[in-house]
Amino acid sequence: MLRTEEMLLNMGPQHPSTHGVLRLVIKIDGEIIREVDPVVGYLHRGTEKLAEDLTYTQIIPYTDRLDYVSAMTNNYAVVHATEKLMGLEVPERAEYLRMITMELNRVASHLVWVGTYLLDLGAMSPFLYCFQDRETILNLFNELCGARLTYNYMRVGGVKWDAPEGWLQKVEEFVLYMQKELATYHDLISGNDIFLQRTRGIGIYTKEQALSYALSGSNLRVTGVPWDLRQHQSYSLYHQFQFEIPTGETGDVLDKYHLRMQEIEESLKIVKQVLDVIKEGPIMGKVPKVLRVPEGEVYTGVESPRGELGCHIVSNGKNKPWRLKFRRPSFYNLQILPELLKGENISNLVAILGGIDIILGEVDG
Amino acid sequence: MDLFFYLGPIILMLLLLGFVTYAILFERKVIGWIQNRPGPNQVGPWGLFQTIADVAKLLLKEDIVPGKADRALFKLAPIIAFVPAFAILAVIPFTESWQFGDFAVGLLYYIAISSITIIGILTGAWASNNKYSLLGGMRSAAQMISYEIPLVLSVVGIVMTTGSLDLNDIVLAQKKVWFIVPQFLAFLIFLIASLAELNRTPFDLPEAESELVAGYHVEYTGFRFAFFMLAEYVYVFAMASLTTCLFLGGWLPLFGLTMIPGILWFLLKFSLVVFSLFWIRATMPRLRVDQLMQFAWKVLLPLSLLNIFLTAIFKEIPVLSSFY
Amino acid sequence: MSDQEKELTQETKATNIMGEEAVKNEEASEEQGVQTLSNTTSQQMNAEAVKLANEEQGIKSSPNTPPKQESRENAVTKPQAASVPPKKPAATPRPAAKKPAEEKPLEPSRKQPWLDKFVVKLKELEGSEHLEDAFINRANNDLPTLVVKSEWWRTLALHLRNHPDCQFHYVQNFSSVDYETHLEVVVHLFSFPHKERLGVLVKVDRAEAKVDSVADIWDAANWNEREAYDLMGIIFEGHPDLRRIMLTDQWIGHPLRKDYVPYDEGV
Amino acid sequence: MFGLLKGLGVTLKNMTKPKVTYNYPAEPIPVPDRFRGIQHFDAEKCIVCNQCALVCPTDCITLTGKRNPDPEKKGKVIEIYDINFEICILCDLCTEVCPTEAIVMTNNFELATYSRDDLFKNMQWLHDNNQNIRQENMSSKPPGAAGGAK
Repeated sequence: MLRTEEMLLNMGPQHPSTHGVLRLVIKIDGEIIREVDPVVGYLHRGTEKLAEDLTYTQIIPYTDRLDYVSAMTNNYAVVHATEKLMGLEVPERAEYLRMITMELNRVASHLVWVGTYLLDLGAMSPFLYCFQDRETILNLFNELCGARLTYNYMRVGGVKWDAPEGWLQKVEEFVLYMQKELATYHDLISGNDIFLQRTRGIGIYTKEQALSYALSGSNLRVTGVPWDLRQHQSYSLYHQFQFEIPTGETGDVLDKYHLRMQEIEESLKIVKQVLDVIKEGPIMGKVPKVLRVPEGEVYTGVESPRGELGCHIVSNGKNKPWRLKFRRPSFYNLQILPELLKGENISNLVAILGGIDIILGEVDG
Repeated sequence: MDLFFYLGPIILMLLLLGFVTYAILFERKVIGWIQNRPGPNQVGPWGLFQTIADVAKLLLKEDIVPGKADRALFKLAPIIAFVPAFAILAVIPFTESWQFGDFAVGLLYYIAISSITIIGILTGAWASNNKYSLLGGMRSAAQMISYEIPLVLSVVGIVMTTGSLDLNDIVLAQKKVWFIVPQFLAFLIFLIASLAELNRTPFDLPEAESELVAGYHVEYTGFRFAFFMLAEYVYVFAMASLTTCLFLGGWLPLFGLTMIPGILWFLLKFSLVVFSLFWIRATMPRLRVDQLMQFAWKVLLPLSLLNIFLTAIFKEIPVLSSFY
Repeated sequence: MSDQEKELTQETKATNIMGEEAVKNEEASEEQGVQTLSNTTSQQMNAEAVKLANEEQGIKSSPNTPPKQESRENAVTKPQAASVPPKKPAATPRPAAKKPAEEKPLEPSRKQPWLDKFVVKLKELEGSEHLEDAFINRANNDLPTLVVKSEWWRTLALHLRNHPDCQFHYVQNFSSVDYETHLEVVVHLFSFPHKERLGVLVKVDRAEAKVDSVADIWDAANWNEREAYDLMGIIFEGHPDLRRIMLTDQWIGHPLRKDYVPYDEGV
Repeated sequence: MFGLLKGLGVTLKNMTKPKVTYNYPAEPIPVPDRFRGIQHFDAEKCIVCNQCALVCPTDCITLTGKRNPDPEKKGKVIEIYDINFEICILCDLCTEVCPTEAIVMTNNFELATYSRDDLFKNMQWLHDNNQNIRQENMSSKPPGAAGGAK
């Protein structure tokens, strides 16, 4: 009998496939994982503490830096919670613009996921193809609000910029282009036997586990729970539009891939519908010059590409929040990782971790 | 002849270095084009000096030996890995006359010597005293040993047809038809197995950067690292040459275009093989380690045995036997 | 006033953002500009400038007080004395007493009947005297909210998770607030079978911030309790692995407490 | 197996597509007008209202004013105006609140230096940064007004 020994392997915080500064302390037996302890907090910037000293307008640029892949949704989360507490009316055009940007941002975010996930699995070209299409979206955002990642676009009561001339046309062109382009992705990725082999049957968890770990977004939907805040706790004007909530069947990573590809389609559909009804109009509601939010407490969740992005605000009636807490979906989703990795091969680690789709800026707040 | 005997290897070595330099550039260019970008284009016209600059950087870098490493083995490993890679080139017939060591068991020599490299890799992996490199080294040992078997078995069919292990004879036997046609199954097996032997995507598990950072050479820097890279690309050179000789008719011309010299034909076919290696690399994700082993033992090995069996049968069938 | 200046004023009014303060500040910093002329570094000057300007606006100089508990509830509850169980502490003033001018009879919330029934059932539970309050948070989509004492939290959590009438399997949000008088663990739950949302506010003593862990009831609470411990200093008893999660293990203090002062070795 | 070939087909097809990269340092990157770059500051227009410093989320703006040297004029003139680009996040809030458009965004974004101290930009530097000034600064203004949305 050979003498074997368990090895303690530190994966991260600098590692190519931990998607940022996540550290995983892994106990391995050969290449089989026995135990995983995720260590987070390397990117903790104390957003919640900082927010206590900032006015509601000033918080918005900070939210850009939480989930930096879909900053529009973050903007919206805090703006939405504030508006809820103040009982503000937001003009229709502003809400439509918000929806267009949020849905485009979801497409961009899922494209990043597909690209980086394939990169984790060792394929390089899909990554660059995804980034090319994402680039188009970022350029559209750049035209709209002057930044490619840190948008700082939404304001309490509306949005900062109206769409520039011809912008909506460009969005429509992109939507039509992207709907066709998805076929190329399926040609390149979905049929690839190696990809199927790598992703099929790994990272499976049950519905009960998913609920207990409070997973949200595609990580929850993949277990077959059709739970989407855009429909079930409708915010903005989503109730006006038709879209499906794709759910998974087997719950493995392959399912997540297909689910996110379908979500891209659905998002494009929503954008298309919004473009059909958007009209000229004001983009800012009637907002007092100094935002003083009435005393009270509010929690609202919005559907970010990663799941339920919530914002819990406690206000004492001043122009700064008494307490602001973000329910960060990546933080919740990452918790299930040790459960999933027990007994898996180390090559499955990246495949499963990638499948969860975490953004470390968000995990660490 | 004596002069050639001594100078030849030096010329070959220089040629080889030239090839490696431009193979790396070519690889980056091809992958760049596939990904809608120009590839390296800053150093020199069309980026021609990019690799030279990279090599110069590697040579100028500080030579780091990790404190906990086994110093002697750590330094020895790149040499063990590189020398066999260079030695196997002796038997490759580039043209009728361009061959350094023409002996009867060339193919056997090639396969035997090339498997020594794995010892170098394993030594380097172990001597680094790093967990990632150890995992990479173990993977690469398992992988290379497993894939050597289908690799060898796939060429048995050719050996049976020609009745010789001499690469010259094998090339000359393809005057009528290249072996890629009658031995297509063998060609597929050989191509896949050689990809695995070369540790290239989709079989680049030993250095899978998304899992093991850089695999067996994670602790190597500077010149020692360059040696591993060199060994890898020399193997690309050797394997592409071997594929050309075995399946694509070596220096033999196509459509009777004999006015084009043999070496050009060789280079053309050779470049095609190299290009397809790069092309596959740009497209495929990486296999998982257990699937990789299963693939070798459960798919490739039976298939290559089947190929031997089929070859033996076809050789006995009157009409078909003319191809074999 | 020249035409240009007029235009400027108009523009200022057109913007939504603190237009009028501009003029006030202008006057405020006029004095200050003279004062700081003799100062040496621009940073110092700026600090003073901002401070003065802030005083003018009443942002920083006025003491930042925590939201009043009663008023929070009042703002969001409607007068519903009849339906609220009698054990509710009498200390909670009615809105009528507080703000008579604004008082107008609100429509009963659509969630009120549900909450009333729910509370009646909760009363049957052991230790239900710890239920301090139950109200509807109107601003928050009529969210039914319970206020409980920390002793009862674990019993309540088990009930909420397992009882067939509740089945709150899903933790939407797990937060904590420092009210200076006490701490509060805020949990927002969702029940998939009943499609109900529920907010639970667990009052925790500030000096001895201890509350039972619910990490074994909801897996999602595990890291969230670690986060609350790390940043708010609430100790969750019975937690399997109560370590700091965001900050380093050597960190001193709990930053989200309102009285937190960064520990600096140099000082 | 067929899927693998399909994928190879996609990559091969992409080889002939036009390149999408920018030849960046050699050719400037085209940015839209609304791009949020380094601020341009015009001391003439500044009324020392302090709003930009107040609204700045990172407190990177330092400013002081003094009495107008011309005794007949009311108001104040700016004396010191610094932006610390080590912490400035180019969030655009300062230009948004500025009532006189004394501080506006430009389309320049190249800030890299070898020293952190170089990132501390004073009024003169900000004033000289007058290329590619953003045309459209306040979209909340009615369309057609100066600086308003088009």
